[in-house]
Amino acid sequence: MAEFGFTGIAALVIASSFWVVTARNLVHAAVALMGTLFGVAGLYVYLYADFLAATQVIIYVGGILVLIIFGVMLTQRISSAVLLQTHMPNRPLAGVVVFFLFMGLTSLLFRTPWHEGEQVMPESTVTIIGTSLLTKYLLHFEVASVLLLVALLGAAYLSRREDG
Amino acid sequence: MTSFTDSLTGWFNGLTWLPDMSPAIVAVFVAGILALAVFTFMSLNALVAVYFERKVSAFMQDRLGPMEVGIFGFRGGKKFWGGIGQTLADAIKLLGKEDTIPADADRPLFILGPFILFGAAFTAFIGLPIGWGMVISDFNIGVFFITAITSVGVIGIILSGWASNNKWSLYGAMRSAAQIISYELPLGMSLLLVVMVAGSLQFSDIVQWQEDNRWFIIHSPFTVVAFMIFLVSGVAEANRTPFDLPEAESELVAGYMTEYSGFRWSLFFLSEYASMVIISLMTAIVFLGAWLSPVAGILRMFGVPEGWYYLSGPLWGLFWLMGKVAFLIFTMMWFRWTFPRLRPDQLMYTAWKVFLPFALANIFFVGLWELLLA
Amino acid sequence: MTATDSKSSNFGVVETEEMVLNMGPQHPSTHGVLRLKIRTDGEIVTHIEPHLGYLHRCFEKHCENLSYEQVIPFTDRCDYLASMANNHIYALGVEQMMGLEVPDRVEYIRIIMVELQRIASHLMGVGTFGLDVGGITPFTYCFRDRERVLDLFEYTCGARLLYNYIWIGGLSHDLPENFVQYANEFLDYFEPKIDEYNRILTYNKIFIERTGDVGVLPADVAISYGCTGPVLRGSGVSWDLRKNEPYSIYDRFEFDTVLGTGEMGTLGDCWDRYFVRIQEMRESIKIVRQALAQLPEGDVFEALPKKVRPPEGSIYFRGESPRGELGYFIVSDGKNVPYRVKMRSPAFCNLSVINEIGAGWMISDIVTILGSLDIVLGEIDR
Amino acid sequence: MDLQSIVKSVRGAQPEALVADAAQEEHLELTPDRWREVARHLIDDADLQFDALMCLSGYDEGPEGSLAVIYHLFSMQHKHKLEVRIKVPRDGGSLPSVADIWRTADWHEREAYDLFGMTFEGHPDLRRILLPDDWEGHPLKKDYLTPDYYRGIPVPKDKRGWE
Repeated sequence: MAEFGFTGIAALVIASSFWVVTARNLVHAAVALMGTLFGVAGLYVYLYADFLAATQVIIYVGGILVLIIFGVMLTQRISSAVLLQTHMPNRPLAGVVVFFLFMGLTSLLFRTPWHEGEQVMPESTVTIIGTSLLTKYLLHFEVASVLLLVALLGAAYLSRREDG
Repeated sequence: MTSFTDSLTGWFNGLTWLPDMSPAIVAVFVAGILALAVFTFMSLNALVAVYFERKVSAFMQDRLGPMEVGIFGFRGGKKFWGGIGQTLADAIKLLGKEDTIPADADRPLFILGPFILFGAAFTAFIGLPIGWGMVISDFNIGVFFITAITSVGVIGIILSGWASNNKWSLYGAMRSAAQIISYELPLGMSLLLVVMVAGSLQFSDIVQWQEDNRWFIIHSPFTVVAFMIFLVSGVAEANRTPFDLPEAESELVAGYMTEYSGFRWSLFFLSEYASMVIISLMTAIVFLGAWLSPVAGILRMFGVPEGWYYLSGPLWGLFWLMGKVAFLIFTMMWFRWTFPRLRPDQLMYTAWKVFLPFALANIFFVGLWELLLA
Repeated sequence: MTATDSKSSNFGVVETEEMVLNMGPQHPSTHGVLRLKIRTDGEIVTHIEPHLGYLHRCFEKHCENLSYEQVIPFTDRCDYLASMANNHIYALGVEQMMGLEVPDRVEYIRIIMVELQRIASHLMGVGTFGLDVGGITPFTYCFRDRERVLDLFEYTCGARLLYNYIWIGGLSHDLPENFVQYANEFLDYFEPKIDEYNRILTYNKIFIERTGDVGVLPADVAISYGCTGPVLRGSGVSWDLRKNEPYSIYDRFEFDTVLGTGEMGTLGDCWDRYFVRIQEMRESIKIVRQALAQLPEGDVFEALPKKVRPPEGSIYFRGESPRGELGYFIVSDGKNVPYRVKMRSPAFCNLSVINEIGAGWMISDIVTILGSLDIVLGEIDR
Repeated sequence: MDLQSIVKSVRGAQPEALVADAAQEEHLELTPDRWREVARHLIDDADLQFDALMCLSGYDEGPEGSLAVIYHLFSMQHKHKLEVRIKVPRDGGSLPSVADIWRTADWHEREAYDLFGMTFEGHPDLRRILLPDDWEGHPLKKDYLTPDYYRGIPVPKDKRGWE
């Protein structure tokens, strides 16, 4: 069952990311991205990182993807633009590079001695994440929140009306 | 804690007269049965809720509502249960309607849009419990899961609005995206309050906390505020009046649904009523003590011993929960037939400058409250 | 926006594309078949261009081929929500040309009918305005009460919408039995209902947010555009032809001119225009009550002329219809067919101000502003 | 203010504008070419102050006569009225627009142009308003002939139904 589901999710990720790259219409590409993001969330579930999976859905699908679609949709010139490059003089060279990269990664995959540990299902990742965010990684957490605050202020400044 | 899934799986495995099945096949069967159950629930919900809404609006507006299509005939010269078959008749009519797709529409996305919206509402029911153990899957991040999955539905709305290639639809989609993203924040913030106090994201833990202590709505002044913010943001999240800007019929014709008809349109309809139920269920579970009996709660307050608690148990629990949900749905209808609609900028103002600061302050104060009083 | 064409002074200014939007002729909130061509920048409307004529039925051309009496049913169809007022003012104009005196009873019945019509018309205006801002229930409340007015009309002349009731020199029917009693019953029933509208709509917080300060029409702009009726009075100009230029027997009644006060925002906003209509219903109730009390006996048919042939000449006669100043410019060449009839329709002038007060607001506000002008396309397109 | 004094005031400001001695008539008849100046005088003069244009009507004297535009003016301050008539030639007649002086005139001039065919010079947007843009002719002219077809649809001319 688990292998079955995993194969399905992996296939979804690969197929949808292929569609993202090859789509001629930017909105279609953005929609295909939704499949990829959902698939990645599914992969997280297989890693028992359910909290991370839900976070992936709420932030990437519910937030960032909506913003991407929103932006693409409302910019008329983008949505009608042809994205696929047809004139590609470097195609053979790129093919060679990609081939060697693929070969290297595959060999790495097979030659790595994968350590198979005991399958332990953690009780709940939420508590662990919460505790470590507020103790061990407090500084990182605060720095990230300051960064977000700056971004928020910048967005508010940009969207502000002229008359204030 | 057993869930529907566990008990169904157990039941399948207990069927000794069947040949031995691999767990994968059992899982597919179980999933199929549960999906059918959820779909039936959603359809029945829409049938009942639409009838309910029509009758409620009719009584509020000094008219009768549907009176003709009934199945119970006459009694004493008067139509008895008149109009009860109206929504069923409408549903059949909708399915028989011609399904039009505009010539200049983006076909794949036009078709995909309603399904995404419907799928999001559908998936949300996986995590919503209706009683002790009466849940398809009791996630340990249940609350977070529902919030996440309902936020996906907006993509369906945006896509169908954009793919219709109609300016009114586009406006509806634009408004909808802005609105749902904005109202998710106060919604999540007020949930966070409850999660902080209960110390868990799991629905059953939250209900357990309420049984051990008290319902969240009467827990502290801050949870009352959170309840109000949650309910109003929930109405906004479900696109109901006074926040029905994405489909504002007097301004945008029908917003993102303008070009839809027949079956696809009925998917929008199902999702709208399903999201009403999702919001009401969430509110009832999180703030109003879910399936806990109010009678038992009051008795406990006066120190009456356990043996005296009547009106509790699984079936009574279902009754209490559905009663609370029905009341909340009625409140939403009451809103709809009383209030005028807000303007987009007023909507944004309410979300960002009223609800969000209040929700944030709420979190801070409830933290203090818990530290000092608990 | 690329880096090269954005100047440093333009930093932070987001460039947007304008979009042309066709609102109507098939749109729920244009109150008929009006088409507004609006240019929008996001949700903000930058320019509104009304396109009229979808309901043009050649009223003025028809008039040149019909005798004076035959014009009356056509005036019904101009402002189909205030047919009595149209009949009344046209009939008064022709009577004045002919120098015709009508019996007192006729005058009183006419006033009763016209003021009841004003109530019905304002109910329609208030109800549909509620609909425009998204409240559906006030609409059904208004229609519930409007039905009762229409019942009275039906009882009197058999028609509910297009009456052809007020004739030149008289009426088509005398009042039926017990009409005075029924009318009084209606007024007693209706007066408290106005408070009900106020509770559900007028003082609703969302309604005030949507209409207060929106679409402000200053008094001088209103006069320059020829706005009249509740639209002009909402801007605080005390101008009511019934009061300032009394025609018929309006000088015999006690009533007040209702003015906008700027109570919920600026003087002349949508809320003021709306509230003037609400208050005018109260004034109309006052007038009908007085007229019913003073109603004299008499024969309503005695002044009906055998043939209507006004002497050569012209007249511009105006009166206060529920929508404002309704004028008829009638030219006679001594025949029984008018040489020229020009109708000065109040909604035509009121609508022409839409770009002035609507530009710069959002699409939702355009719907509100249009609703607050209370237009009837039958009268605009004629 | 009565018509006599208004005539006197206009004659004082714009002596050439008056067509005839209109004192016996109930209206003021003006020539088209001085109309804008007179209109300015009518609205600006402290004693006149005709700030409201009640009505603007096109008018046709008949197939032999000329077209006319009739303005009904009113002063909200002084509560007096004035009827101004301006005759223009039947074919290609034009007169200055007063749409910027009284904004009411904007749409009414379009309507008069639409139905009678006189043009208003200086009008910001002189298009047909009530009839379709491709309509031929100006129907309220007395010599207007109803076309047999409109966009291929026969126009019914049977009057039996209502005459």
